[in-house]
Amino acid sequence: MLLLDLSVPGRRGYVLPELDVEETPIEELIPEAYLRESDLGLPELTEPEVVRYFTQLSRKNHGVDVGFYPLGSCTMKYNPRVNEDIAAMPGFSRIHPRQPESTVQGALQLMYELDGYLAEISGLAKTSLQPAAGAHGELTGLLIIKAYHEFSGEGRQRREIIIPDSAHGTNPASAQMAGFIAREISSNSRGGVDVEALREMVGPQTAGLMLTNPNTLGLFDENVETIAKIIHDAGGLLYYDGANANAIMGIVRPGDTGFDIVHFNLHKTFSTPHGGGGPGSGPIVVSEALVDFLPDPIVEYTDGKYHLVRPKHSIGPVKAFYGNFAVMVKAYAYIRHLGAAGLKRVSENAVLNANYVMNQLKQDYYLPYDRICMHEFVLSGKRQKELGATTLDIAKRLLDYGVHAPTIYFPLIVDEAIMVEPTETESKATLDAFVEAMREIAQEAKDDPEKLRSAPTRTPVVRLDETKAARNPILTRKALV
Amino acid sequence: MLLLDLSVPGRRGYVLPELDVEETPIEELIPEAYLRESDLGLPELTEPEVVRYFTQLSRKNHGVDVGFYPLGSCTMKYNPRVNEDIAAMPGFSRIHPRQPESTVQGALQLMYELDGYLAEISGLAKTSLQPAAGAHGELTGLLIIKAYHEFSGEGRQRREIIIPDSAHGTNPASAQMAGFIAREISSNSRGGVDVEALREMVGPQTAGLMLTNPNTLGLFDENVETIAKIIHDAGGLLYYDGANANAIMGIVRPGDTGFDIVHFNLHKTFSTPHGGGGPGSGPIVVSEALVDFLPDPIVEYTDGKYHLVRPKHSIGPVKAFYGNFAVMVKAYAYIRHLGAAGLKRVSENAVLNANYVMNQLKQDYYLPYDRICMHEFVLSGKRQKELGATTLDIAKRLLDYGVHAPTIYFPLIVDEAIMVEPTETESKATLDAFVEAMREIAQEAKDDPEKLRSAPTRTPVVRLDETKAARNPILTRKALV
Amino acid sequence: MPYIPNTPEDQQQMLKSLGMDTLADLFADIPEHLMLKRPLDLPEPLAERQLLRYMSRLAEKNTNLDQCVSFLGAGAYDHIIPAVISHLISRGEFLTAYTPYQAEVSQGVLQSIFEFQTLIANLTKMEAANASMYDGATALAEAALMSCSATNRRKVAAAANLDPKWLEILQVYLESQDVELIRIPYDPGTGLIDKDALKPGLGSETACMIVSQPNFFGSLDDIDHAARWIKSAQGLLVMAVDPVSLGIVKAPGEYGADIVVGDAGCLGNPISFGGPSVGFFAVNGMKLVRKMPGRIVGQTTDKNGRVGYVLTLQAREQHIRREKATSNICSNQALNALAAAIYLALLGPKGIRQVAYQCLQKTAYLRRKLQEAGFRLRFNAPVFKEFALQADWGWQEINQRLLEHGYLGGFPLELVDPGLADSVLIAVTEARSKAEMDQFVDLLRGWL
Amino acid sequence: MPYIPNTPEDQQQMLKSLGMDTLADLFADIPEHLMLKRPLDLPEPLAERQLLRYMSRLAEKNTNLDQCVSFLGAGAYDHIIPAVISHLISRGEFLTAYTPYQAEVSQGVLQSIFEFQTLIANLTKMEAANASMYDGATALAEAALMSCSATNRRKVAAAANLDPKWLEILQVYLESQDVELIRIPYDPGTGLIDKDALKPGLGSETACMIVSQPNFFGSLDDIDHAARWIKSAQGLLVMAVDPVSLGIVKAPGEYGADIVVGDAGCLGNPISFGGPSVGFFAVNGMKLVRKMPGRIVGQTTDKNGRVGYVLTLQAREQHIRREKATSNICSNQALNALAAAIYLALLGPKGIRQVAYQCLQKTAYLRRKLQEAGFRLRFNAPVFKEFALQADWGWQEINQRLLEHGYLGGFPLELVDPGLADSVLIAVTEARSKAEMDQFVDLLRGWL
Ligand SMILES: Cc1ncc(COP(=O)(O)O)c(C=O)c1O
Ligand SMILES: Cc1ncc(COP(=O)(O)O)c(C=O)c1O
Repeated sequence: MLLLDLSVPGRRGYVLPELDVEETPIEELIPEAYLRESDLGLPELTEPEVVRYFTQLSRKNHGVDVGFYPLGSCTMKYNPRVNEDIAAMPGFSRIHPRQPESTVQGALQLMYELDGYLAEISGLAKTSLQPAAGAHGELTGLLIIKAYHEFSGEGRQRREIIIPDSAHGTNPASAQMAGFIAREISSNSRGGVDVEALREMVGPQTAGLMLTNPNTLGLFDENVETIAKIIHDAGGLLYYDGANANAIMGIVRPGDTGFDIVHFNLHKTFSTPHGGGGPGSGPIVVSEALVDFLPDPIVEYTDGKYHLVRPKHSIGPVKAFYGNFAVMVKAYAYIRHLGAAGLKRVSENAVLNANYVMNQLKQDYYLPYDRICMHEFVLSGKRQKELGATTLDIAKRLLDYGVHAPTIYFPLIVDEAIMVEPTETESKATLDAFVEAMREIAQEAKDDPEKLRSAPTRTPVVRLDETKAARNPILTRKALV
Repeated sequence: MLLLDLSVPGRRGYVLPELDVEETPIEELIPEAYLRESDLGLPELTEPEVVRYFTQLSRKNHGVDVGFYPLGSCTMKYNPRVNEDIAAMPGFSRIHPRQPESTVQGALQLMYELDGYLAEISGLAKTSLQPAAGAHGELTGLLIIKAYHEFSGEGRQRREIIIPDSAHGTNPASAQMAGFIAREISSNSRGGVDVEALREMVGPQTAGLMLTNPNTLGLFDENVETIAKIIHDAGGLLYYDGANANAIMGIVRPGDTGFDIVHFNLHKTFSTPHGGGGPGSGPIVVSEALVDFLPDPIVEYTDGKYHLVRPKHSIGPVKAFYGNFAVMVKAYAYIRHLGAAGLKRVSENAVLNANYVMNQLKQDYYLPYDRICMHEFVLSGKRQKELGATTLDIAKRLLDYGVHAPTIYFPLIVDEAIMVEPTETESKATLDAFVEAMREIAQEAKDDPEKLRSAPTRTPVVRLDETKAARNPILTRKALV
Repeated sequence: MPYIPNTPEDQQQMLKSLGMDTLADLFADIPEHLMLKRPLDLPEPLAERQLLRYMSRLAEKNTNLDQCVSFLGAGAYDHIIPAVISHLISRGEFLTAYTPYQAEVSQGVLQSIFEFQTLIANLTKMEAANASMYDGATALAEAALMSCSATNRRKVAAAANLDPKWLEILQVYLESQDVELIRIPYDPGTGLIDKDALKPGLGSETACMIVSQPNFFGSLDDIDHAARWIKSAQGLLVMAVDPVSLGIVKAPGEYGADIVVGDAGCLGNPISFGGPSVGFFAVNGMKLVRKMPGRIVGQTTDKNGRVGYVLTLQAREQHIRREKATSNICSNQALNALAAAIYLALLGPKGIRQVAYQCLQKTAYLRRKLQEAGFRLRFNAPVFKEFALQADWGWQEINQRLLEHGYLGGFPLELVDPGLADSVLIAVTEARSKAEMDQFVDLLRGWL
Repeated sequence: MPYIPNTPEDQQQMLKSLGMDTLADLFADIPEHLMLKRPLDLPEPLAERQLLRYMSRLAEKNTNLDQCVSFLGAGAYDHIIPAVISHLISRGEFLTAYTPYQAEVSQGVLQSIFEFQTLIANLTKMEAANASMYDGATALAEAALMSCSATNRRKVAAAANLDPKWLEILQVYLESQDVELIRIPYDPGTGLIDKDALKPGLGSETACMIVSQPNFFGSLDDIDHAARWIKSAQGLLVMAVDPVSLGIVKAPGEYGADIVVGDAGCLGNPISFGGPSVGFFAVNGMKLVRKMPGRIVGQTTDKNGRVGYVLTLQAREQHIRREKATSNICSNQALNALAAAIYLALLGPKGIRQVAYQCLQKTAYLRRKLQEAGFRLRFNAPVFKEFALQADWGWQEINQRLLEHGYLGGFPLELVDPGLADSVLIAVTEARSKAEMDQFVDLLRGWL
């Protein structure tokens, strides 16, 4: 039953105060040809019905609050509720982006300080908080790389962005959107960038390299300095995909390892909730040399006041207004609550939890890169596949244990990949229960793979037919004909 | 798993700001013999664990937000969320009951006005908002009756409170607590008070009568005036149990039908949430003659200010401070939102919904009193019992339909009672689905009563052993030995 | 029609199925002349938006605790509340459920009550606790009545240094049952129970002795003495305690209390002008359990052997025993009890100890600073989070002046006892900071 | 350690299982000299209580919309938000879930996105919509890029009366792909698209024509004209619309739009200094659906034939197609889309019409009153909820004075176009009352 199936003409879920001004006949205000003729196609319901409908929907959903959610690369950590209360304060939630600066000094101060914290954490100079998500940060960073090369007169020539084959799909997609050619660089046997191949790939056409470090295998690329040197020597810039920054806070700073631009996912590392797929926030931090290219506006502090300023060679704005401000508020509060020691403990424990689980599982699942991992690790379900149960089946079976499945089939360089990120907010008991479940499933794959293939069975719906959905797309209540 | 089962020494769920004053050695502050030696016996958990634990618990619970909840006598209507926001405003939630009156004029105004609204709705003079629930209101009302008779010098003599056999159990229990003797009066064939029996029962020993009207059969006692006259003529007072006031707002006023004291359940009629069993609020409204006996304090308005005042012959306070203030705020907001017309529509639709469902079900279930009902009605499962499925079985089977069961085995005067109160916030579609479920169950009782006896099957736990719980009580995590 | 799904068409259809024409037909059973012929005289309805504005203006007519620095206690305290609690208790499944009559779909509420019972029992070091009471004061009154029923006696002794409001309420409840209340005076110098008043003979007919720890003046009493006295008279020891204090102060169970009551509002519940709060009620021994007022949740198993929870021992309750019930309580304060359980789970033993310790230390600090500033203490006794300060001032006027400086002063004791007109009760919780206290002392010192 | 369950003992146990001694051993892969040898230079941590106090003080440094009467719009509007929305979207299952990769345990999010798609498609009268975009501006930019890819053309025409910020962002996105942006000027007298500028030849190479309804000046344009022009050139009609206006104003689908975008922040989302908002993106025809950026949810069935929802058509997305993806969008604005869906469900057709109607009437009222008070209108065109007012004033200074009287004045157009320095953009939503407007007019009249 969808909302429109529940609709009954005449019901109202919300009523405005009565109109209190004299009315002008509508035809005197709007030409008739501009008026809507068709139905609005919206449901007619009361508030109690809407509440029950969405409450029921929510009960069919897993979330971090419901259970373990080791979705690799997504840092599904606990989202402190106090930050929600803070973001909802009228002084943050009820301010208009076009208000005079004098009336929003608190908001600007918050942005300015958050900018500074992120700069400190990344080891870089200045932040743009405008990007709405990680991928948006990538695009923005790449536009800065482009602007930088154009400014140096090398814009035409430097058209290539080098991206490891282990990278997240947004990296090549962002490169493409930014008008670059994405060149894929392969990984070496330790899961890092193949340095020799890289040396061969760089040249005057190189605009830069995008690296995730720890990468999507959860591995720290030990050659990061060498890589940086190769790129810099070739005249390129280094972009750091910070989706995995939960592993490195207070431990190592991308800026110190040679990166020029970093993006953070506030909705991952800084614990702002994922909201079923957003809102996120993907601020980028750049080195001193790139500050002038940042998007418009950034926040500056002069004469005892905070100001919105357009950087000298700004690439322009990439989003209306200043970014996902309410998300920034939550991340800011998180940093202020934890402080330096707290953030470092976050990373230490995120890494500890991942290694602990990895170590427990490597008997039962193939571990393609058997070395210390950072905050996450990638298994392969290939042994189980040979027994007749794919990684998809394993994932679906996990759902029956009340656990959200790890990320699967990513990174692409691992066959039947199972990417596990426990995060630091999970207890040892939860990790142990997960290990136990994974082991039972490995056993089931041996004893009765059909059990996995027919999983899940304890979920609100059982295995859904994705092929059917794609072949005959029904995208709204009334199907597209 | 209980909280203490999840506990791990050393975990912290909340940390206070550091102590910022110089410390005095504790032995200089408290004699050693006064210090605690034993464990606190509390769990050690982090905030994420606590959130997940209680989120999981909540998901095992039915509520109005989850589905239909036709629990008779309890008025499980929709609870508007805006009222929660209002009650949480710091100006209401963060005020201390002992603040100087000048600093809580808003709170006192709210109480004074709510007092007036309830007086208007009941047709009586003045309200005490102090009682914490309906039963507490009953006790308070009865103490006023007692004080009134004592004041007239008849305290010794008037020891009896007459209560219909259909009354809620709190009525006789409250009478007992107030030091009265409860006399049960039987119901007539139409479900009302047996007027002839009443005439015989009254006398100089009569302190008063407690009546629920509509009563717990959901029936309006047509003889209410006669009853009032009999009691008044005998020198007694009439107490109105207003648990069923959802049927009568703007339709008929207890005061106009002869009652001297009324209690309301704000958590029923005025839509404040039931909270899993409270907090409620059971204000009482009394006639002019009884105002001086009200609990201490009441709110008065003089010299342009609101004051807390002790009535001249007050029975004293019945609760610390002023009652469940936050609940009052929600009820006040509800009344201000609906207004007179809105409240009347509430009652009209509550009654319409009840009659509609009753009429649909009377083929399949025995209806002991086949007449127009008010906001609720009582069926009997006796036909089904003959087939081998009791009312309890029917109730349990309903749970499998995602519906909370009606109140069962109450009122006591109906065999195998099933007491259904749909409330006005339910849609016809929901009512129809309930009717359908009840019919299917009636059919199952014929075809396969075992199905009912073994219900529920789709709930988080299946039929629980209440006998075992009572025989060998385990009341805390470590059982009583 | 806010919140009402029936459209006029729905209504017509439903009426038709009933063979009726108009909504008025539904009320045919009500004698016509009794019906209200006019609309209720209530203010015009406000749309949600207007309602919010109106209500927030009303709220702003109050000075709230975020707008001032409060040293006010006397039965209600400004303790810190973890932010997450309100989020958890407002989940619809908790908020919009009622008493868990259908256990199979109410395990959430039932298990959370079981947790509350467990945590309260452990904190007080008693064997069992119920599902909650209206508040501490009514819990105390019910404890006294229960003592009478358990001992078959008709007198109750109570320390006169109990919260005067609680004593008044106790009096109201006892009077209704014709039980006599014997007030045990306190020593005017210490505010503690006058030991001489606890005469051996006196106890022989009293059902219980009620003591409060700390007492109304914030002081800690020699409970052992009172305990010995009442035990020797075969009466019950009823203790009213501040649950926060139990992080440091000896638990009632350690004193051998038979019944323990208190107000758990201070555990994670907003102060809300004094209500809703939540009372707790704990006892030792099955005999007393069976006489306990209110709901009790017990553990059991389902047909498949799975652990679950149900309302139990209902034979005590009004809906079964009616006029023979142990109490008339029906709706209690479940949501507030849930908040308290969450609070205790979050704070844990270390947290509760920390709260207690900070209350103790901050109170000691302010007390000392005020003494150094030239004030006198009204009573000479150890205190926990509150103390009586003495100065020949009109404290109500002083409080007015303090308000102008952003302070909510203490509770002027003259409001409850003219004999204490020179004293004020000052409460200090963990929420107060050193800076707030220092400035408060400076201000008061200036007025000396 | 806030939010971290590992105790030192847990850590030791876990390290031991790894054959390690200290936490530092975990980072052995990081070259020693790269490691940070000092603590991060961040402010000292604040306990939750202190954090709340600090943050509320910071918040209070801003003047919020409850503290003033706002006539500010220019891309963000103070619309009324039903109170219940925030309660529903903060349920943990919605708030703490991510993109619904595991459909079987994500039906809540999936079905709610399906509702959003349906309601947006219906409101715009288009055939399909996606799961959300970052905001209206980026949705517009992506629509332009998508038009290029769908038509294989490298020019985009856009009306110069679009929101200047959106135009700038469009420019940034187009430049990165070397797509040329052709600005179609507006008539200086009406602010409407200059029809003469839409020359027949011009369109032949343009992928699309972008129009905004209403335009930045609040006016309603002759969309049919632009539509005919672009259709005749086989380009696509891209419309940027205010979803609220669609309660009254002709739907994009009725104009034959191919792509419709807009900002749905105004549907039930707090204004929050401009973000997070949520963009929507709707198209006609499967061909365009397959080029759409962002997530799409489709209906299907499970193995038992039960209806369910899944992410679908993922072949368009970055995680499958990588550099061939139709866009790089990954996380979108799901929770804001959920709020918008709930808003639309609550308001329904009558409610949305009412919001639109009140915006229209109140705007008309204020516009008339200001004219009567002696002000001129900058443009002569029908308007919806915003209009440009002209007076030879320094509007930024006037706004300062207005602030002192509790008004947040309109948007001074000089901030985007020096040629419009004499004008201010005034927005009036359903949230404004007659009294507020009358007083505003009185004030301004006095300064004329
Ligand atoms: C490694 C990596 N990079 C980039 C992204 C894109 O971030 P967002 O979803 O915030 O756009 C992700 C998100 O999953 C990621 O895991
Ligand atoms: C008819 C009737 N009277 C009294 C009460 C007692 O009300 P409360 O539970 O608020 O004490 C109830 C509650 O269920 C009731 O239904």
